[in-house]
Amino acid sequence: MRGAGNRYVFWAVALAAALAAPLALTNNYQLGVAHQALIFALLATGYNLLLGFTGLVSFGHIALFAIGAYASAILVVTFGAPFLVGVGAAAIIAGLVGVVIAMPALRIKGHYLTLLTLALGEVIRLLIRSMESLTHGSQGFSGIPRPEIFGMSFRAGVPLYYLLLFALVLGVAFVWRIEATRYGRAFKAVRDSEIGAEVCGVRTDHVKVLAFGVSAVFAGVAGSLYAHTMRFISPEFFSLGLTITLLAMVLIGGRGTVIGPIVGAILLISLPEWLRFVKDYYLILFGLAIWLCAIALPDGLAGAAARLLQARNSVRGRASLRT
Amino acid sequence: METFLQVLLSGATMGCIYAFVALGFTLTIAAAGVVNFAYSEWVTFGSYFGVTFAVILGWPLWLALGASIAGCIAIGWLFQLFVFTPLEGRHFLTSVSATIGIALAMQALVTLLWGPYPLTLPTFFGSSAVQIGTISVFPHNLLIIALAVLIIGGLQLALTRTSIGLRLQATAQDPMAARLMGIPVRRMRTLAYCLSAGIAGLSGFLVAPLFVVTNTMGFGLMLKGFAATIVGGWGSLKGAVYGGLLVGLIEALGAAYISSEYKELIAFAMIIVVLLVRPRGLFPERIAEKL
Amino acid sequence: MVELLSVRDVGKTFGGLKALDGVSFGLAKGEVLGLVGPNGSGKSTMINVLSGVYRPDGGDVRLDGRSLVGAKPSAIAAAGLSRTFQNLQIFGGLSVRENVLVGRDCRLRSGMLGGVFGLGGSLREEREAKSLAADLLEKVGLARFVDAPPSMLSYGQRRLLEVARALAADPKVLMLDEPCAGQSQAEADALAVLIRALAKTGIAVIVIEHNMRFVMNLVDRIVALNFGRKIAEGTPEAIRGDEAVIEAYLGRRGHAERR
Amino acid sequence: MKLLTVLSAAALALGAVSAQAQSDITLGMVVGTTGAFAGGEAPLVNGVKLAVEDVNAKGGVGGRKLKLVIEDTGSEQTGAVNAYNRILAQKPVAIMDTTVSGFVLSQLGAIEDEGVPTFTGAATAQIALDKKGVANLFRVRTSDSLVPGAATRFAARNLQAKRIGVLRVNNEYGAGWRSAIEGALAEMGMKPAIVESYEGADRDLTPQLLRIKEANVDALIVAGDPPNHVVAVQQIRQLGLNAKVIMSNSGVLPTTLRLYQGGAADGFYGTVDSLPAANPAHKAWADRYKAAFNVDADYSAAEYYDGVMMLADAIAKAGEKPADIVKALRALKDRAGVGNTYTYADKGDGGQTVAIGEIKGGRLELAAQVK
Amino acid sequence: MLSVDKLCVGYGEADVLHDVTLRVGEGEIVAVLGANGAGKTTLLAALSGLIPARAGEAMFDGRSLVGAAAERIVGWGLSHVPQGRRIFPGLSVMENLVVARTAATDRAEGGFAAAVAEAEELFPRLNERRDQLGWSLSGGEQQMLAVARALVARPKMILLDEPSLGLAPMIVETMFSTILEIRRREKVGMLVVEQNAEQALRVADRVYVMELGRIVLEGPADEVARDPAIERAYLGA
Repeated sequence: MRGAGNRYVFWAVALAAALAAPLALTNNYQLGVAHQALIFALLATGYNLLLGFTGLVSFGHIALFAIGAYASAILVVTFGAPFLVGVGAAAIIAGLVGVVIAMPALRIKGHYLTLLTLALGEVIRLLIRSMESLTHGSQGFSGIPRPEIFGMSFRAGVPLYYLLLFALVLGVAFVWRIEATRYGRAFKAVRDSEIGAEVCGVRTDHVKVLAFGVSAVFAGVAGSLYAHTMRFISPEFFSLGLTITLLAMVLIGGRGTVIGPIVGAILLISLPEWLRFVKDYYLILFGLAIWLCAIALPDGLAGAAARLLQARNSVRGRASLRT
Repeated sequence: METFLQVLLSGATMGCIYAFVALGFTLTIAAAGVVNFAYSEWVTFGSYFGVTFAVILGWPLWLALGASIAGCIAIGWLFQLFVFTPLEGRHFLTSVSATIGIALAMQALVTLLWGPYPLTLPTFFGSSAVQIGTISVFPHNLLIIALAVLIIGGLQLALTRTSIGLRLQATAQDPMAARLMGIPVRRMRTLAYCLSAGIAGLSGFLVAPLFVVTNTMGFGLMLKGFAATIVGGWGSLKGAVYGGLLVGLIEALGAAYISSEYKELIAFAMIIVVLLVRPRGLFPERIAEKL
Repeated sequence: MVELLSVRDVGKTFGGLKALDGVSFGLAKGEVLGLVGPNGSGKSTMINVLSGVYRPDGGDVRLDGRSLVGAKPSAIAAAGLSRTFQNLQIFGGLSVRENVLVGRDCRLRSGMLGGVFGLGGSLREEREAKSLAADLLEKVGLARFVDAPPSMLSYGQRRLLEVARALAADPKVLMLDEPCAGQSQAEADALAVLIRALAKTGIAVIVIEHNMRFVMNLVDRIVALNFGRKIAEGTPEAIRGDEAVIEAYLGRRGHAERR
Repeated sequence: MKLLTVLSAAALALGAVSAQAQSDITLGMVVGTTGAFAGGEAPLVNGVKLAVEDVNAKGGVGGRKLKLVIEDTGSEQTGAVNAYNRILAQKPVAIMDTTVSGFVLSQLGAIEDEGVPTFTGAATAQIALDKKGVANLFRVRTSDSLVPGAATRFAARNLQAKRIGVLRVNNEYGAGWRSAIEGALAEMGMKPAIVESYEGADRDLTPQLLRIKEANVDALIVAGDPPNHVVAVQQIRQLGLNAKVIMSNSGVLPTTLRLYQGGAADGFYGTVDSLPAANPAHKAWADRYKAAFNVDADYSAAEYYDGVMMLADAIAKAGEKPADIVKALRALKDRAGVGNTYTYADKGDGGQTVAIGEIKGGRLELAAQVK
Repeated sequence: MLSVDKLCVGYGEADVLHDVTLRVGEGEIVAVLGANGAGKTTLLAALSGLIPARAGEAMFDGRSLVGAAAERIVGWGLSHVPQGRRIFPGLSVMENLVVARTAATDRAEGGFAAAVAEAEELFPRLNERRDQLGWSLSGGEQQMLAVARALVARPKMILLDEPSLGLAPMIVETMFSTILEIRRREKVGMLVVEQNAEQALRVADRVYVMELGRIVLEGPADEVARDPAIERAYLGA
């Protein structure tokens, strides 16, 4: 039980640090990086439900992020809907598309699933690009306002930071809760042994569709927040390169853990910024850091930390079992 | 008919290029289960090596070709030491993220080494087309197709007719049994990596005149190569070649007969259809699943 | 005998190889049945057919009169047929307790949002499931490992974990695929006691096991397979003396004596 | 989350370092020095460097020297926003911004909010810099609302083309060209004979060119990035497409002209804002540029040079307050620079000149001065 | 020729073999019997270098097998026919043999061609199937090919893991007859690991019986065959 206690302390400290962070984030540059980190942390947290919890390697997740961004932008700008309606619609539409993607994905496994989702994602992105009357096509969608809720504007950096943090906290709390329910267990059971889960009575098809759907809702919300934070979106941004970045966030942070994707997103967003002091060499260092992480920490940063803790506990545990 | 043949020729050229990339990509998968997402940068380096030797240093083209291949093999050798060997037997995603990291670093290195401006490489036969019947043929395209037939055919022969090729196949199919036959698995894998790198060097040199040499030229190629690899059947060399040709032809025919605007969409939609009909690719590996 | 589970003429072919060839047997409530045979005789295939992992080519499997042929494994588990695996299928990323709770999944009713927000009795359901899991782990002797990851367990203990997980679904029939592999004699003895106790509560048990000493001392009845066919059926004593069985295991006696 | 605080502390420390050179005026620049746009934006850096040298050689502005700080976009959208904000944190007097329209559109909020005078070479008509535009954003190039139109009129009038085709890259840039061409044709009561598109990464345009060939065009306008033009030219030659070809700006950049093999592009046209050959001042400047950087100058480098020079004048006149600089710049009318002629009096669209060049012997020569 | 002393082997935390000691002489056929999970396969894998030994010694032809790489051990004349045959599925019968060729094959009279000819004489079926791919062979044919592969390497001794596994009784009988034939012709020694006690007892000179990773019984084959302990080890009593 001590472990669980530590967990609460850890999250409380993390939340306090996040709440206090704007004190240290003194300019729009730092706030801007923090905004992106929060949005991608939310996106990666949802992606982790699919990749880390359920073990389904989808390369089409960014398309759902794009759907969220466009749905919200179109509703708010073109149809004058309030921001909250935009976010809600983004969540619902992305979630539904996620479920639709899941259908063909049920039949297909492993690397073939990876390519199938990649192709589905690209098809979605290209459809967004070709629906010019709605999405302005490849010109991109500009003039998206910053969020406004019941007359309260999140135009300035600090309030927006707290709005994004609030969304992330909600998302993390959701994942944290789901981990303790039958669905959290079923997700991981499907990942660890699909046949084992099925034979235990878990309806694995149902579980996979659910995982796709829920992670798509996260992507939709994150997409909407992205659109209203950056105020400009274009089909080119939601490309395969971003999918790979997202994947790296979850892997480097540690898939299958709650904290992993958050750490990964913050690291991948901010590390290139830290490394700017080496000027032209920063991307080389950044790339080498990713390589080193992957080779040295196959379970990601969170996985490595967990193993360290576990090794310490098991030494203690064994000692107590012996008595 | 004229249009059809012309499109077929250009589709086949692109298909051969994709087949090269898919083949190089598949070699490391087959040999050790390692997915190399830095393959795009291998090809890019192959192109830049070509420019360096042929244009900057002014070597004869064939010599520059050899040197580019050698340069890429050297890169493959370094990868073997620092990337592939630590990744053997790891989860597929681990090799994805490790090689993506290296790819990023290599891409940044290209700009530092060769500067930001696009470069180009002359072809062996100049840049004018030859008229054959009603269609015009660019000799370099014919060279690519001929080399593809030669190299892929030669590789096929080497893999099936020589004892070292058979040993390579044996290593890919069952490394444990291969060791029991006295096959040095480590060296066989290194050979596969170097072959893969050599193909990257060749592809880089061949695509440079068609592609214009830039720091980002490899990524789109690899994406298509990756698709071809899976459409063909994971880890199947034969599948990689046919997958590459298929992707190249679908793209060209789709653009010519349906719409250039929706060309990519058609190509990806076709990939989805292929996977739904054949969930394990065109040439699935015959390995029984055991419970 | 009132048959709880009835297997009739079940056949299964893999690429021309007849893994099962018209096998029939029945099972009554509270009965312990041993399924034996040399390697490759079709025992595991039979369990895979019964649990819905493989679809039989022919024949019928009925539980309480209801046919299970063509049903998904999850539906079969919900119908009351649970199993363990020869090659363990433990969920390595879940704790020992959570592994057992996954076995309970087909009996849980709460939905995703209900679970997340603790609505509609989902908290009570979860609490009850947890206490059931604790009881089962106590029963198989893994109580002190509830919160541990399965990697802390020995191979033999992991087999027990699979037994607990299978029991969590309240099965009518429990199928154990080589439950003794990797276990010490003491552990095997404890397992035998547990299986007998389960049978007393009315659960029917099918045991596949190579450890013949274990099987002979445990079961009420044995079905022996060889090359996918049933070659003998009867009490342990009868099987031990059965020529066909001895031949299947040791080859023909006559040859050995000849030398 | 702790990480975030550490990060911000680190960033803070970095910010402090840049504060040391108190006496210099910081001029910011946001371009891609890595990634896909590094090649296209390298000349801008050269142009700005040359300008900063020139200003400082004359003793700087009001006795203080200009110090150039460059931030990399990484050729990515979020990178561009971060780079712009990074520069802002270093309190620049003005910012020379990227030419990538999508990036500028993403920065627009920060540009407007902070009010720092910002020059951009992003030509897209989408960044509305007409009368209502963003007060402190100044375009140093000729807008894409003008250039494609000029190319179209050149095709229709000078080249007497009746059937005009369009081959454009399928992105924001190509889309802008397409609609501008269609607009210009409509003014003349015409319609494009055919519009074909391709992906930026495509290296085989055979299907598109065959369709264009079948459409029997007299002139073809091609819009895309340098590699796209090189591929298009090569394949137009190979397929024997007999049409006059007018390329968008990047097709006739000096760094692109080097890539056409064996005079393949001779006889092709391209749009530029200005040509050294047609303007003695530009010519003299281009020679200096070539001496300094060992590469031929392109007009956008000259325009970024002009931007810095106009800025220096404005500071000298009005002081260093952003609002005052903006006001001073807004007073400019028909100011002749080396790369363009600028009027910011009632709009942010400064550049107005468009020229059409023809490639002869691998070099660009003036075919028509449009304005 | 092969002498194993107090060999201990394990995976991860579990020890599988405890103090295993055995000898195989030149040209001798020795069987190791035992039920599933007794550790027989692990023993062979340790001898051929696939898994490292934790303690003890194993000498073959004057060289220590402990710590030697599997791919080198073959060259010393010790071939391992693994459990489940491990035929290369994508190679033809002939190609499977080509891959098994070693320096010893070439040193022997007639080289590779003679080695293949001899193997095909023992297993005429392989000659008929020469160009057929590995995965398409029946279980019996695969077993023949696995043994033929070992023979092509011109070994001094063969480690044979469960040659009867999953084969029909008739084929098993032929297989074991061939084993005797191989010894007669090539004078190679063999260490045979088997579940099928009867067949193994028929061909073996000496027998070791393993239970739970230890040798519990050893002796000449006819003595062990009469020992009631053997039946107990299989059927439980």
